[in-house]
Amino acid sequence: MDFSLLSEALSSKSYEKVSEICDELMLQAAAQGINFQDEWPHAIHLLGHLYINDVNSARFLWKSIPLLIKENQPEIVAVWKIGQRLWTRDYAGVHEAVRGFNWSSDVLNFVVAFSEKYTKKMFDLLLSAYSTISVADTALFLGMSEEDATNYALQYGWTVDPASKMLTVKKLPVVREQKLEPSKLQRLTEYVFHLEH
Amino acid sequence: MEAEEDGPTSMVDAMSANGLNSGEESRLKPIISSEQMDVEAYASLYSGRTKIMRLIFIADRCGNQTMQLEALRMAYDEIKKGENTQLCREVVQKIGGRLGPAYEMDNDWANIVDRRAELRKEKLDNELNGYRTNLIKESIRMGHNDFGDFYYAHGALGDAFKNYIRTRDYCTTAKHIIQMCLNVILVSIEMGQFVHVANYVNKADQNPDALDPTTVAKLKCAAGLTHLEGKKYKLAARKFLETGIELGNNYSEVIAPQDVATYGGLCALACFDRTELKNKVIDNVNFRNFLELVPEVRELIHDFYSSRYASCLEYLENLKANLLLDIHLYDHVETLYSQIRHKAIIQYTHPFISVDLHTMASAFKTDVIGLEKELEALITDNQIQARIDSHNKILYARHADQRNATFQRVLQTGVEFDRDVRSMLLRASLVKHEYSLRAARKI
Amino acid sequence: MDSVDALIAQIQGLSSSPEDINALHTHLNQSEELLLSNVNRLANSLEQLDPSKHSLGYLYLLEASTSGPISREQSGEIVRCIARFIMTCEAEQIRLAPEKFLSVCKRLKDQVMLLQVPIQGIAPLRGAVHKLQSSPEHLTPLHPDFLLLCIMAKCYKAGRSVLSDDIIEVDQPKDFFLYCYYGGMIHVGLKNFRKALEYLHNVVTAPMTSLNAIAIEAYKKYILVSLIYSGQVPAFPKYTSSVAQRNLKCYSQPYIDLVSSYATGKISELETCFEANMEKYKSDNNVGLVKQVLSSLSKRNIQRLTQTYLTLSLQDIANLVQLGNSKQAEMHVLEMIQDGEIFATINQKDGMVSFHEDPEQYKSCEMIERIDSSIQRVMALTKTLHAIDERISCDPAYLAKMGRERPRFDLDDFDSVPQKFL
Amino acid sequence: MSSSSSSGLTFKLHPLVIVNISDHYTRVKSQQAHLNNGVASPSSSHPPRVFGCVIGVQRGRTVEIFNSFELLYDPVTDSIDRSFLLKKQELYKKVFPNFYILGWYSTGTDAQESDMQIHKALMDINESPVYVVLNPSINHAQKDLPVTIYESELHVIDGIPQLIFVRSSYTIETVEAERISVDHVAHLKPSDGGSAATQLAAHLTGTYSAIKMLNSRVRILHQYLLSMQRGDIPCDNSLLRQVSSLLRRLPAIESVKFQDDFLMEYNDTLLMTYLAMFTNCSSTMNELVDKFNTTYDKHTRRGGRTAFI
Repeated sequence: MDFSLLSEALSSKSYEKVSEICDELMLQAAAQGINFQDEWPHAIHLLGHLYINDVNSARFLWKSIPLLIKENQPEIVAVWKIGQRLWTRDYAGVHEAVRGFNWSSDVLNFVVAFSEKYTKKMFDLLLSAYSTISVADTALFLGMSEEDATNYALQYGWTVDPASKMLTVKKLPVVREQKLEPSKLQRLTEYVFHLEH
Repeated sequence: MEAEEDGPTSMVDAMSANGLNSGEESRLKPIISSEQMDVEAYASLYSGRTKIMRLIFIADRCGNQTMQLEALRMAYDEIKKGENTQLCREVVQKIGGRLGPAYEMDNDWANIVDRRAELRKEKLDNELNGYRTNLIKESIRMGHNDFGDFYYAHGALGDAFKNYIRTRDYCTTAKHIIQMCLNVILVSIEMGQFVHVANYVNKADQNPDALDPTTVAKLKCAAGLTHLEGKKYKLAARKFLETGIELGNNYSEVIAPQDVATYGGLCALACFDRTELKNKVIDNVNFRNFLELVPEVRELIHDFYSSRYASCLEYLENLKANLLLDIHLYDHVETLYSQIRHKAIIQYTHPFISVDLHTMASAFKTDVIGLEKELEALITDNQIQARIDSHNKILYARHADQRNATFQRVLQTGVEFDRDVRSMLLRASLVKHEYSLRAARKI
Repeated sequence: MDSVDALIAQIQGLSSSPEDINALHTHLNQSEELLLSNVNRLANSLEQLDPSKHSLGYLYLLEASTSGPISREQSGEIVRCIARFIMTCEAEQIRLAPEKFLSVCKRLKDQVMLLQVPIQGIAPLRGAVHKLQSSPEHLTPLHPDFLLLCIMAKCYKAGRSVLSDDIIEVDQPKDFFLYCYYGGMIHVGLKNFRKALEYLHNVVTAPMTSLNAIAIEAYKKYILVSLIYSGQVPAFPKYTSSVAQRNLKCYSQPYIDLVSSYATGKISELETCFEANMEKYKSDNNVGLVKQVLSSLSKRNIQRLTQTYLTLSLQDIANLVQLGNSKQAEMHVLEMIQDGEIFATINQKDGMVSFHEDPEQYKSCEMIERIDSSIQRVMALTKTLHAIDERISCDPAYLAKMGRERPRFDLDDFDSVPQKFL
Repeated sequence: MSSSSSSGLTFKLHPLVIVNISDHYTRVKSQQAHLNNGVASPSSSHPPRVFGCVIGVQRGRTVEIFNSFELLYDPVTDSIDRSFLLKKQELYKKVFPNFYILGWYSTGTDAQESDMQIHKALMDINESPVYVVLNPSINHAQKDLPVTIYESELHVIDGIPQLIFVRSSYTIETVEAERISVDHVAHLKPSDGGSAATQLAAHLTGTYSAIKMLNSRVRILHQYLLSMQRGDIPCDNSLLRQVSSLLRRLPAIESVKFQDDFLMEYNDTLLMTYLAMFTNCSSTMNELVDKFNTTYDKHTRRGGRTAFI
């Protein structure tokens, strides 16, 4: 099996490509009749799905991994634990699952990257879904201590009410760069012409 | 006698109607009809069979012993004036001796009446046979008509109906046709067969030359009742509103002019929009005459129109008990009331950008929680375009963004269109396949 | 020289130019008996051929050599061999003998199913589909097999590569039914309910003269997916075959019950219905979907609230939607915000939720891209329609009918001639 | 030869006749070119002549030419096919019983000497025929219609009485239906699909040239200012003020507000286009479905059409 593409993606930290690469590689390996299951990097593959938030595919992959392999490789089970928490929307549990295993060196970087991305995502979610939220909940969502979480939020201009231990969310105005290519106008002209004929 | 009964009521009306501040005054003055129904006054509005039936209806439903016995007593007295012994027995049974010996079954009377009826029937039979052999059209018609009257008086409505229908073939003038129609309509209403009512109203309307204003008014009432029964309240409202004042007390065997006011007024409130209400009810000089007879209805319509909903609803609440005892309206009271209430709520919210629910709740004699529920239902039903701020208890009007809505619709339609075209092509492919298979088999 | 060797030599000699290959094709058809009588020797002879160059000859030999019963020991090798052939063969050549190719592919599918390694067949069959189909709009008999393998191997994503093509040409109704049914299942697995609905809808409304099991199963799933996706099940469109309209509902009573209890909007009623028909759902393998229907009801109820309320306390939401407590309501709302199903902000301090309108303003470059691509699609669709229209305008069957319907030639006929023949 | 007529007749010519002659000529010409198929034959170098009859009514001193039909011409004998003419005349008599043959038409720059032969040959049908000549060569300088009507008059020239062609004046007369259809035909151009597309193209071209013009003017200003900055041209304050006020009127495309409005407008337009596209598409589909139902309609339609869409 040729894992060069995969290792390249991992080393260049292009984690979002991992799941696709693994999927295709798996099909090719299978087609050649190679008994790939034993040496397959299931943990990485699962993480790859989780990284792009495709819990669904991770779940299917998990279901197709032979029992024996699951038993022999606790790391796979640990990765799936993260997936499970994501699946059940146990927001705080994800952080626990990330912390709850002593990851091997191959996987560690990937897990850290995932965790960072997840924390960021959670913060964005809080930003969009809450106007006020308790410090305790914030800490749970972000997987930090209450103090860290408060400081993290303060960085983004949130305010804290020490009495009620409530954070007031500061919404950021969403500014999106809108740039219209002149070629679009060209295309519009073509459409109108298409209709006239 | 009936005219006397009417007198005082209309005088009270006239006073309040002519008063300068009539609206204000009437709003302040307590509403009279909350007291128990005056059965006697009510009964005096009607005559014939409907009077008896209405009294029995009240007795069955009022749930009040004094009133029940009062109604039954009057019904008994009324029956004794007529010849319907069967009905008499039923009423006596309902009375059950509670009114003393004077209201037991009078068997002597019954026997005499029945015997007399037997003889009369025989006589009519012979007469009719005679006419038949002589083929005198007019006499045959009269014969059947007499039979109809006879059966009607004895409570055999089915036979009465048949005989009135039979006169149809012997009608020679438009007047006869009208008479036949009115008879059939009368019996059909008593039987609750409103399909026939509608048919014969139409038939009568086809002879406009023979219609005098009173008959026109009668026909309108009959049509109105039919629509009411069929829950077509808007159409019912129109018919009652068109009923001419010539009706007077001429149709007391079916309906009283007071009923026209009540039925028409309530149906109109439930179904008309503001302009229609103004043009067809409030500014309707003819209908105003009817409304004068039932000042409560008049007042509540005016209250509704001038957005004094609390007062309007109060009137309605007070009327409710009596309306539930009305043989025609009872089944529709709840529906009409809830429609009127919805209309009121919708109209109340309409001009505002935001409405304080507390204020609104007091205007509608309810609490905020209940009002929220009502509003929720109306919003879900898309009758009110607004959203509730449950936190601050304020209702905010929602102004749909047409542009956004258009975008949404177009994009949605586009996706559906794309899908439909492709699935059409697929089906086409399958049909074609099947077709060529069949063609191949044929060869 | 032995006749098999001679054939091999011929294959080697006649595999370059199209004329040669046509000649070879005829020759191969005549040699079928020879091949069948030498089945055992063929495996060795195959080694002398290059599947990418001598595709047609290789195909005939391979087909013949695998036609007999296959033992368990052999089957691993045979699967590998077929897989290698499919991946490397020349599309032009194998399309000359589609039945042979199909038979080889079917054998591959049967073997991987037998060996319980469906994943092994996915990549080869994907290649086979692309090589066999004349255009991406064409449905081959391999489509359903490929999708089945994807489902069996739980590689739902792999199925997407084939499903993304818009099929409009069908040869075999059975292929079509299976293709749409499996396609629907794959999209259900990927939680792409809109697409799933489209596929299942195609099965349910397909023209049919007698009811088939696929349609019944598809209808059950159609009901469930409809509830999840839109909260209601639309009536049969009028083009649905009368067979389906009359009978499908009788076969799916537990599901119809579900629809009516869903319509009440009450979780408890829906749950009662679920409990009552549990066994049926289980035997239909639909429990997972039914559970998703259940959880969609709360969401739908919350969505309905957003139409009515600007603000609402979490406790009220919990009461109105029949959720345990306000925390659960909060989690539900949060989930829906995350999935973009509602627009709202939670205020934990007051325990209130404010609902907002969709912030989409329809004035962004993203929207332009979206409409742009939709326009392109419609244009492509119009083009396809025009092409089919022209084909049917020249179809003898159509012209014959036209002639019969209008025996006399009148001048108006000129108007119905398509003007874009230029 | 071309002195004006003294008969005092009034001629009214309908445009249909002109269109007919023009059509006849164009058709024959293109057929001829097609027949020769690129081979340079002498006949293709000079334009063909076409012949036909003009028909209409004469009321008193007013001659109204309504219509025309074509005639066969034999170039060898320089005469027209008599039997064909009579047959045509009979046919037209059936369709237009009120019309009579008033004369004939041909093409060319002027009436020719040889034309008198044909003219005389027609005199047994109409004792004083008219001759309509259409000049097919396009002369842009000329504003009048390239149509001339001749009458024949007997003149004594050099002592011998001779028939000669004399010009008659005419007016164009038309009726409503004819006007509309001729107008329609006149606006058709073979090069494009319909008038709408042409209008669009014209509109776009107009906008394009306006923008191009604006662009070049602004560029000139720019160059002028540059030169002024370099000191090549003396500084002119009043001119600079004008330039400045002009520039302020140019749209400020870079502003946020503009971007916003522009995107909004663009989206709206795109949406309209989209709507139009699938309306268009659905009409195509309807057509197809109709045809398909005709072709594959099941079992000869019991209970109406079994539509499959």
